[in-house]
Amino acid sequence: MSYNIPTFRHPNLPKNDIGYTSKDYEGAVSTLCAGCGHDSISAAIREACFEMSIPPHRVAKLSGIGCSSKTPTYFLGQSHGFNSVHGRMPSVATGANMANRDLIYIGVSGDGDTASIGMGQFVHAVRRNVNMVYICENNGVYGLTKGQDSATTDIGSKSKKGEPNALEPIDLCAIALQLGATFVANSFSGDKQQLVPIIEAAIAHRGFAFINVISPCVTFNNASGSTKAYDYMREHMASTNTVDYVPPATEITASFEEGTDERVTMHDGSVITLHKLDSRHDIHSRRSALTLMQDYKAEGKVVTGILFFDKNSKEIHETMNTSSVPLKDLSEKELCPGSAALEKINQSLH
Amino acid sequence: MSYNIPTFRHPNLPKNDIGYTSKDYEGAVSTLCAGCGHDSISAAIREACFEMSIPPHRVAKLSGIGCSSKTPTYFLGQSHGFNSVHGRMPSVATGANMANRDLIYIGVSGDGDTASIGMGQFVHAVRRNVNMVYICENNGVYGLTKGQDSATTDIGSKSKKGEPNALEPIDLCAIALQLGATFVANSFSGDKQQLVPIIEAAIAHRGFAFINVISPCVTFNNASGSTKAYDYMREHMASTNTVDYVPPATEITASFEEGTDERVTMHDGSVITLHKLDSRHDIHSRRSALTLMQDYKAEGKVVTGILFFDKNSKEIHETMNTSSVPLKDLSEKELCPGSAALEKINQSLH
Amino acid sequence: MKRDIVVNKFVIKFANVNGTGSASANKLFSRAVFHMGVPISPKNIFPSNIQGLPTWYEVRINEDGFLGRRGGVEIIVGMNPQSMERDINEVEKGGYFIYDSTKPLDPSLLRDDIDFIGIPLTEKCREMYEDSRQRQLFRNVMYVGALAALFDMDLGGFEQLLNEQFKDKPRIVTSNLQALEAGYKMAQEQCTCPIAYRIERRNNVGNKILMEGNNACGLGAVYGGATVSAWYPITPSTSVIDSFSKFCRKFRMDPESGKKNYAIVQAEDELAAIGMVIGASWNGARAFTATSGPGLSLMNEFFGLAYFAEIPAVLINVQRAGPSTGMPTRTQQSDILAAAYASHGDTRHICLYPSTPKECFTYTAMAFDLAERFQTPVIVLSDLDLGMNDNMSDPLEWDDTRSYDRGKIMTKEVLDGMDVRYGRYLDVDGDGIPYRTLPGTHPTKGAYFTRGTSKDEYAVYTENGEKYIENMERLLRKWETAREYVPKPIIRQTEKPCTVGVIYYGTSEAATMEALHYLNNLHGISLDSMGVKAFPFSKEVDQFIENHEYVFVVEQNRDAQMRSLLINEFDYDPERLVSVLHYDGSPITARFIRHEIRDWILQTTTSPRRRSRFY
Amino acid sequence: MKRDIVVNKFVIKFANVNGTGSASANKLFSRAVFHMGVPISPKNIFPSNIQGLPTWYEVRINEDGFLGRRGGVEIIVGMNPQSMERDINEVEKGGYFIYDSTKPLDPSLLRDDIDFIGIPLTEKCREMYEDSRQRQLFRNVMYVGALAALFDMDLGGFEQLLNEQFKDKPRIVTSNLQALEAGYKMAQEQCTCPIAYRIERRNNVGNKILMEGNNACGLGAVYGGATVSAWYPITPSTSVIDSFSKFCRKFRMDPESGKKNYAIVQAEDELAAIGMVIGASWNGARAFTATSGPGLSLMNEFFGLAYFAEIPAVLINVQRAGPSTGMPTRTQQSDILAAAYASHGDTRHICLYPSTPKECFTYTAMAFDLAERFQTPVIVLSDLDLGMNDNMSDPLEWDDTRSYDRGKIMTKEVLDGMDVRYGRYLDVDGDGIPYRTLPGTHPTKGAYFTRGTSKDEYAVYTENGEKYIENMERLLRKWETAREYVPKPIIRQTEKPCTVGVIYYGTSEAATMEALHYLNNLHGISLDSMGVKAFPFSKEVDQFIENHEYVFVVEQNRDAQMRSLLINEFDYDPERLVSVLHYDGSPITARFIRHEIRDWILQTTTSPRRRSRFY
Ligand SMILES: Cc1ncc(C[n+]2csc(CCOP(=O)(O)OP(=O)(O)O)c2C)c(N)n1
Ligand SMILES: Cc1ncc(C[n+]2csc(CCOP(=O)(O)OP(=O)(O)O)c2C)c(N)n1
Ligand code: SF4
Ligand code: SF4
Ligand SMILES: [Mg+2]
Ligand SMILES: [Mg+2]
Repeated sequence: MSYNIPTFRHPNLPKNDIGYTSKDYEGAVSTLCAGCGHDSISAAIREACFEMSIPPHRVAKLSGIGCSSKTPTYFLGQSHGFNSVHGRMPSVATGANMANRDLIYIGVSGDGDTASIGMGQFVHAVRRNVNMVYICENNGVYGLTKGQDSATTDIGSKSKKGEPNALEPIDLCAIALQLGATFVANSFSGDKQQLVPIIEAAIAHRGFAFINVISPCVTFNNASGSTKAYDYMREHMASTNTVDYVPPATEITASFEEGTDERVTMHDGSVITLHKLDSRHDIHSRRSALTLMQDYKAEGKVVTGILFFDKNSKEIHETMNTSSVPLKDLSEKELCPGSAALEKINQSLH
Repeated sequence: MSYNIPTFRHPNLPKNDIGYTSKDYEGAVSTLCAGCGHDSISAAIREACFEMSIPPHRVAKLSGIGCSSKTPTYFLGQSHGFNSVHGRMPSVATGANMANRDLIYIGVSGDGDTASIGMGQFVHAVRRNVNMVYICENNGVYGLTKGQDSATTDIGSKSKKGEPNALEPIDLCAIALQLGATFVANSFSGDKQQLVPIIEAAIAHRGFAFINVISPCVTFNNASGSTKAYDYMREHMASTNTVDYVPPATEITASFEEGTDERVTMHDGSVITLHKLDSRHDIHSRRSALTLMQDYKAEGKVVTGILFFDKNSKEIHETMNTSSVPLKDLSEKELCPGSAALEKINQSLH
Repeated sequence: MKRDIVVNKFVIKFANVNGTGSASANKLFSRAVFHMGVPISPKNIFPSNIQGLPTWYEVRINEDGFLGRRGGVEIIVGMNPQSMERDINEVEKGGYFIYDSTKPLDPSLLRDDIDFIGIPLTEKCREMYEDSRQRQLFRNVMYVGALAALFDMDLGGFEQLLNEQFKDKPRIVTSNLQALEAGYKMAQEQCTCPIAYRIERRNNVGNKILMEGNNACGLGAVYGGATVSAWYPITPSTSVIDSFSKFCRKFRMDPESGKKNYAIVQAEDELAAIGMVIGASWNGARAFTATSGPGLSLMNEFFGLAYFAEIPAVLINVQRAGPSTGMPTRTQQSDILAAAYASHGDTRHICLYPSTPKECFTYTAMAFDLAERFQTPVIVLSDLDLGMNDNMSDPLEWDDTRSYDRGKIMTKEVLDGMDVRYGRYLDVDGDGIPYRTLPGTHPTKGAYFTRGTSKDEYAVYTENGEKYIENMERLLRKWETAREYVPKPIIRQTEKPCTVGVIYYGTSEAATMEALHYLNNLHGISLDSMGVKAFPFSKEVDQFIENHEYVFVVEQNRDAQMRSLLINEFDYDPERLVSVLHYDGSPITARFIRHEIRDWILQTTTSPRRRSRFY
Repeated sequence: MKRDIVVNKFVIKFANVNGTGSASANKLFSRAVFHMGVPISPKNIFPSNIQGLPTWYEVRINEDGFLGRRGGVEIIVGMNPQSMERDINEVEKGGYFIYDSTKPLDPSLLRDDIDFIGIPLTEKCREMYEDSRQRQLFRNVMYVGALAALFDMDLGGFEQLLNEQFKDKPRIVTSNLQALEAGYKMAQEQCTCPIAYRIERRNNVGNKILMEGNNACGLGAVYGGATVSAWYPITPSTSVIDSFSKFCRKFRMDPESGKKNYAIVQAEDELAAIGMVIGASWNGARAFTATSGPGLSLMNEFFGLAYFAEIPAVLINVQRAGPSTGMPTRTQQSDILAAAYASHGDTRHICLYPSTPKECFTYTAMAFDLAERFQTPVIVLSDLDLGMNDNMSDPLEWDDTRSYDRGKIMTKEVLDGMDVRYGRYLDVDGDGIPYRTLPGTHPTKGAYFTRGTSKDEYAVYTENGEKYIENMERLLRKWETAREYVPKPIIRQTEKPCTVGVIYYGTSEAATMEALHYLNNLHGISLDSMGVKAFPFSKEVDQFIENHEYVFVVEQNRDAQMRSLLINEFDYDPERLVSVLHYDGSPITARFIRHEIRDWILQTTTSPRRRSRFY
C-alpha cells in the first residue's frame, strides 16, 4: 500500500525517511495543566513515531477516561483515535487489533484507568499478548476527578489532600511480568532520552509491550510528600539500562561496548542497542527482572529502563492462526458460503 | 455473646469443645456430579470448622456463580450464605466484613469466577487485606457452562472438548503474592490431610487468606491430557510443608523436630506447626515463596502447602481504624448527631 | 378403559435424570416421528445443573402443524423416581404412564383414570450389558424401542436415522439397534400393542427443517459476514458461539494458507466482550457477541457509548427467566425494555424479534447490515425456547444476488476527491446518518477522534448546548430513518373487517396462531393479528393499532414490557392495549392464550383500562 | 444610554479561566449579596478539565425570591480573552460588560446597545504584587471590589465574611481586603458609580441557608445512620462522599477510643462499590454509594440482584448530561428510566427526586428507612445543578423524637420464641414484605441462603413455575405497599378550579414555580401544579392527573422519561400528558417553561396527542 505525502509542507523542517516533518505528528493543542507529565509523554510519542518514519494514519490511538486518556488528542492528528470508556480500553484495543492486524496500536491509560477499574481487562490483554503498545501514564492519583489516591499510590505517600496513603500499591510492571508480559519497561516522563527509544522498541516489539511511565500530576500530586513527584523521581530514579533504537536498514552508529552492551534485532529488522548500567540484570529473564525490581525497591530506588523482553514472543494472531489479510479486508465472496451450501445444510436438517 | 447448643443432638457422635457434632456442620445434599473435587473441599471446610469448634452461625459463607460457587449450600447449614453474582463475591464479602468485623468470612469461588470476570475484584480484595478466607476451587475449566477453558488452564492442557489450550495460564498464588497477600496456600482437593489444617490456619489468620485448591472437574476436565485431572495431580503434586493446627489453649501433642519444623502462634492463640519438607523455603519470605514456585514449575511440579504468610498482617479494619464494635451494632444514639447539631450547621450556612 | 384412537395428535413427555444420556435417545424418538412426515415440537425442560437432577423432554406431535406448546400431556415416560409422583399426577385423564417395572410401582401413586404400562427395562439391561454406564445408556434407547411398538411405528425409520447419525461408526449403530429391538420386543410381548395413541406416516412436514434457533443464529453470523466474535459463556446463549465456530471451521478456513478467516475471542467477561465487538466494528470488521440477561446488564455502559459515538455492534441476546440469575434454564421475554433503552441518558437501540430458526438466521445476518447502515448497536432478542430447542421451520434462504450493506463508509478514493472538510457527524443526506471513515484509510484525510463525550459535526469535543442538541436531534432523525429499514410486521386479517387485534412477537407466535385458530373454530371469535418483528416500530405497526378498537398484546414477562414500548413510541391510549402475560418460565401455551382472550371478550363489562391492570 | 434604575433584580455572569482561583472571589461576591438579605442563585458553568479552559459563574439576584434560572444576562464580568466575543454578545440590550482595560478592547467587538466598563486590573496588580500567582489571584478579588462600588454596596459586609471564612488567618483577611479596596477605589475614580443596577439591603432571605445539594446528601447519610460507604469518584457525585467523610470526621469519631464509627471504602469501580453496599446491607449495616450515569449503568446487574434477593441498598445518583460520558460537567434529568427499571428481567426500583438541599438531606436520610423497610434498592436522583451549586433552601430539619425504621428484622429473642418454620420470603403480613434475619443472630434458627436465582418462601432454590410466579407477584404487592410510604407530591391548586395542570420534579421546581407566577400575572393563565417526589407514584399523583383534562410534564431530558414512567404506571392516555423538554445541559429556565406553555395554550389547534410528539 502506498501513501501519498501530506499536501501541506514545511520546507525548512527536517524530514524523516517517508518525507514527513515533526509537524505531521502533532495533534490538537493540549488542554492539560501547564507542567503535567502527560504532555511530555505525548511529545515522546510524537518523536518516536517521527524517528521511526511511521505514517500517522497507520497508527490507531486508544484510551480510556482520565487526563492521561485525553492525551491521544494531542499527538498524531492524522491518526484515528478512540477515547472509549473508563478502564475498558484494553478490550476495545483487542477488538480493533482482531479486525486489522496491520495497524500499529498505541493505547494510553492512567493508573486509575488501569490499576483500578481497568485491572481485569489489563490482566487479560497482557495474557493474550495483544500486539500493541500499552502506556500507563502513572501519576499515583486520579487527576481528572481532582486528586483521590489511586491503587498505585505508595504507602505513606501524600497527595495535595495531605492524607498519607494506607494501602499497598499495585506494581503494574511486576504484575505484568508475573502474567507473562513479553515486553515490560518502566520510565519517567521527565527523562525523554530514555523514554523515546523505549517507546520505539515497544512499537517494534511484536506482542503486548507495556510501559509504565511515572508522570507527575503537578496540580494534585507533586507535593513534597509524594513518591510520584518530580523531585522524588529525580532523586530516586535509577536506570538499569539506556536504549538506542535504529530503524530497519539503517547503518548502526551507536557505540557498542562488549560485555555491558547488547544488540537485539527486532522482528521488523530494527535494531536495539542496550547499554546495561546494571550488570546483575539479564533483560531476557523474567525472573531476573522480578529480582532486580525487588532489589531496587529494597534500596528505596525506582528502577527504570527496559526490564524484560521476550524475543520469541507470539502475538495473539499467531497464536490464533488468523488470516494474514486483515479480517476487515476480506471480501463478501470469501466470507459468505452462499445459497448452494445453505441448501445442503437444509437437507441435513430435514 | 453466648450460644445455646442446638436442640437436635446425636448422642453417639463425638462432640467438639462447644458441644457440637460433625452433623451440626453439614449443609444441604450436594447436587454436584459424583466425584467432583468441589465436594471434597466442602467436606474439608466442615471438618476444619468442627475441629476449630466454630459456632456455625458465626460464619458467613459467600460465593459468586459456578459449580464451585454453589457449594456453600453444602456445608454449614446453620450459617447465613450469599450466592451473589458472577465474579463479584470479593466486593460483597468486603462490604459484609465492613459491616461486622466479628464474623468469620469464608468466600468460595471458581477459576472462572476469580481469574476471568472476577480478576479485578480479586486483586483489590487482596490489596485491602480483607479479613476473610478466599478459596478458589480451581478446576481449570468452566464447569457450570459445560467445559470452556478458563484463564487458569495450562498451555497445552486438554479438556473433554479435546482442543489444547493456547494461552498463558494465570497463576493465582503468584499474583496474590505479588500483590502483597498476607496468607497464600496451594492445595489439592484430593489431599484432605493437607487441606484441612491449611483451612484451619487460614481461618486463624488475621487478614486475607488465599487458598488455591486444584479441584478436578470429573465431567469436563479430568481427561488424560488435562493438568487439572486427578491423575495428573497425584503424579505432579509436591508439598513444601505439612501443617498441624492446634486450637487456642489446647495442649500441643504434635511432634516437633528442630530445624525442619516451625511453630507459629496465630493472633487468636492457636498454634500452627509446620513440618517443612523443603528446607530451601522460608514461609515468611514473599520472595522465597515466589522463587520456590518458579523452581518447582521449572521441574514440572505443582507445589502445595502454605507458601507464605505474614505474622504481622494488618487487616483492613486495623488499617482503617474502625470501631471495635461492629458497625452494624452501633445504636442510633451513637450514629445520629441530632437536631441541636443540625441547628449549628444551619447557622453556619446562613 | 374405553378410548378413541388418537393418531398423530398428542403430547408425550419423558421424565429423566440429567447426565444419564437420555437426551440423545429422546431426540432419536422425536426425529423418527418427524421423518414419518408428522410435525413435532420438542421442548427440553432441564435444570441449571450438570448431573443428577430431574429433567424433562416434552414432545408435541401434531399433524395439523400446530407447533406452539399446547398445554397438558397424554403420555409420560417416567424414568425418574425423584419426580415420579408429580409426573404421574401430570398425565391427563385417559392418558398413559409408562415406567420401568423392574421395581414395582408404589401402589399409593396409582390412578384409575389413566393406564400404567410397566416394562422391566433395568432388568433387561442387566442381562444384556456388563458395564453400568452401558446399562444406563441403553435403558433409554430401549424405552424408545418400546414406544415404537406401543405407537405402532416400524423400526426402519430409526435404523435409517442411526445410520445417518453414526455414518462411520457401524458398531454404535448395531448396539443401538439391539437395544431398540429389545425394547420393541418387550413391549410387544408384555403389553397390548398398539395403544390408543398412534403415529402414522404422513406428508405434512414438506421441506421444513428441524433446527435450534442458536444454531441458526451462529450460521446467520457466518452468512452475514461476521469475522470477529467476542463472547463470554452463559446459558442459554453459549451454543450461538458453538454454532458460529462450528460453521467457521467448515466455511472459513483459508484453503491455501490453512489460516482462519475469522477470530473468536473468549473474553474475560461481558464488558470485555462488547468492548471487543465495538473496537472491531469501529475498525471495519463485522463483529458480534452473544449473551443473556446478566450479560446484557453488564454491557449497559458500552451500549451508551456505541449509541452516542455511533459505532456498529451486534448482540444476540438469548433471553432466560430473570430478574438477576433468575431461572437460567427457563425461558422468558423479559429483556425487552432493558434492551430497547440500555444505558443511562437518552438512548434507544434497534431490536429484532425472531420467532423461528429461519428468522434467527435471516435477522442475525441482517443485523450486520442494519448495524453498519445506522452505525449503532443492533440487538437480536431470541430466547431459550427458540434458541435451545429443535424448532420446525421453513428452510433457510439466501439470495446470492444481494450483497452486504456496509452503510456510509468513505473510501480512500472518495476522500481523495473531496474538497470540503470531512465531518464525521455531518448530516449530509438529511437522513440523520453521517459518513464514517475507517482507521488506516487515508494519510491526510478523514481521520477523526471517536469519543463518548459530546462533540460537534467535525467530531471536535464541545460543551456547547446548541451543538449538543443538534447532535441529539440528528440521532432522532436517524431513528426515524431506521423505522423504514427494519423488518415489517406480519399482519393477518380475517375475511370480514374486525375491530379487535392480537399483537405477539418472538416465541409467542406459534401458540398465538393456534389460539386464534381455535378461538375462531370453537368460540366463533375471529381476530386480526400482527407479529411485531422489530424496534423501532414501522408505520404498519402504528396503522394496525390505529385500525383496531383495542388489541391484545401477548408476552412472556410480568410487566407487559412490549406494551409499554408500543405506548411510549406511539402515544396510544393504554386502554386499547390489553395484556396477555405468561411468565412462569415455561413456553407460553395456546390454551392459555385462548382462555385469556376468550374470557376477556365474553365478559368485557368493566372498562379495558381498569381491567388491563390485572393482565 | 438612558436607563431605569434596577434594584436587586438582575443576572450577573463572571467569565473566567478555570484553575485561576476565580471561584472563591466570585463566591465571595454572591455570599455578600446573600448576607445583605437579598436572595441569590449562583450557577457554576465549568468545563470537564482542570486548568486553562473557559468557566463561568452566573448569579441571579432576585429580591422576590425566584431562584430558578431566569434566562438572559444583564451584566458580564469578562476576564477571559478566549470567550470575550461570545460573552459580549450574550449581554442583554441595555446591559453592561465589565472588563480588564489593561489591554484595550478589540474595537470590532464593541456594541452600542450596551455599556462597556474598563478597569485596568492587571496593571494595578502588577504594581501591587510581585509574584505572578498573587497577581492572578488578587485580580479576581479586585473586580469584586469594583463591583461593590458599581452596585453601591458597602465593603463592610465583605470584611465580615472574610473574617468568618479565615478566622485564624488574619494576614489572608488583610491582603484580601487590600485588593477589595483597591478595586473599589479604581471603580469609584474611573467610572460613574453607582450604575443603573444596584444592590440594596433587604430582609428577604429569612432563615434560609445556602448549601450545595451534595453537601446536604452527605449530611443526610450521617443523620440517616449510614456506617458503610463504598464509592468510586465521578463528577458530579464525588462531593457527596467528600461531605459524608467531612461530617463523619466531625460526628463519628468515638470520643474514648478515637476510632471511627464509620467506614468509607474507595472501591476499584462502581460494580465493586454497589457490591460492597449490598454486602454491608445484607449484613445489617446501613450502607450507601454515590455515582452518576456511567456508574449507574455499571451497577445494573447488582441492582437486579438486590431487587430479586431483596437486599437494602441506597444510591445517590447525581445526574449529568448523557448519553455515555456525555457532558460530565453539565446538568440533566436523563437517568429517570435507567434508574426506575435498572437491570434485565422484570424489575423496578424506588426512586426519590429532591428539588432542594433540604430535600437532599431529608430524602437521603429517609432512603435508608425505605431501603430497610422494603428490603430493596432506593435511588436518590439528584443532578449536577442541585448537587454542585449553592442553592438557597429552607433550613435543614431533624425530629429527635423519630427513630430509624429498620424494617422487618428478626432478633434472637423473636427467633427463640418462634415455633413455626422461619421463611425468609414468606408474606406473613400480606403486605408483600417478608422478614429477614441478619448473619450471626441465632445459633440454630433463621439462617438462610441468599441468592439471585429463584427460590421458594423458605429461600430454597426452585425452578418450579408456580413458586416463581408467587414470588414475583409478592414483589408487586410489596411495590403497592411502598406507594403509601414514599413522600407525597406537592400539589398547588389555583383559587378557581382549573382543568390544566403542570407536573415537574427535581431541579425543574423553582423555574416552574416562577413560570406559573408569570403565566398568571402576564398572560392571565393560571394552572395547578404538582411536584412529583417519588417513584412508585402515590395515589395523589394518580388523582392529580385524573382531575385534569391535560397536564404539562416539565423535564430536563430529550425523551420525556418521566412522562413515560407516569403513563406506564397509570395507563393514562398519553394525549393528556404534554411534554416541556429542556436538555441542552444548562439548568432549565423560567422563560423557557413560560413560553412553551403559553404558546401551547394560546394555539392548541391540533390535538395534544400529535403535537406532544414535538415536545
Ligand atoms: C465508569 C466511570 N466511573 C468514573 C468516572 C470518572 N473518572 C473520570 S477519569 C477518572 C480517573 C482518572 O484517573 P487516572 O486514570 O489515573 O487518570 P489521570 O487523570 O490521573 O491521568 C475517573 C474516576 C468515569 N468517567 N467513568
Ligand atoms: C454475568 C454472568 N456471566 C456469565 C454467567 C454464566 N456462568 C455461570 S458459572 C460460569 C463460570 C463458572 O466457572 P468457574 O467459576 O470456574 O466455576 P466451576 O463451575 O468451574 O466450578 C459462567 C460463565 C453468569 N452466571 N453471569
Ligand atoms: S490534573 Fe494532574 S494529571 Fe490532570 S492535567 Fe492537571 S496535572 Fe495533569
Ligand atoms: S461439572 Fe465439573 S465442576 Fe461442575 S459439578 Fe460436575 S464435576 Fe463438578
Ligand atoms: Mg492518574
Ligand atoms: Mg472452574
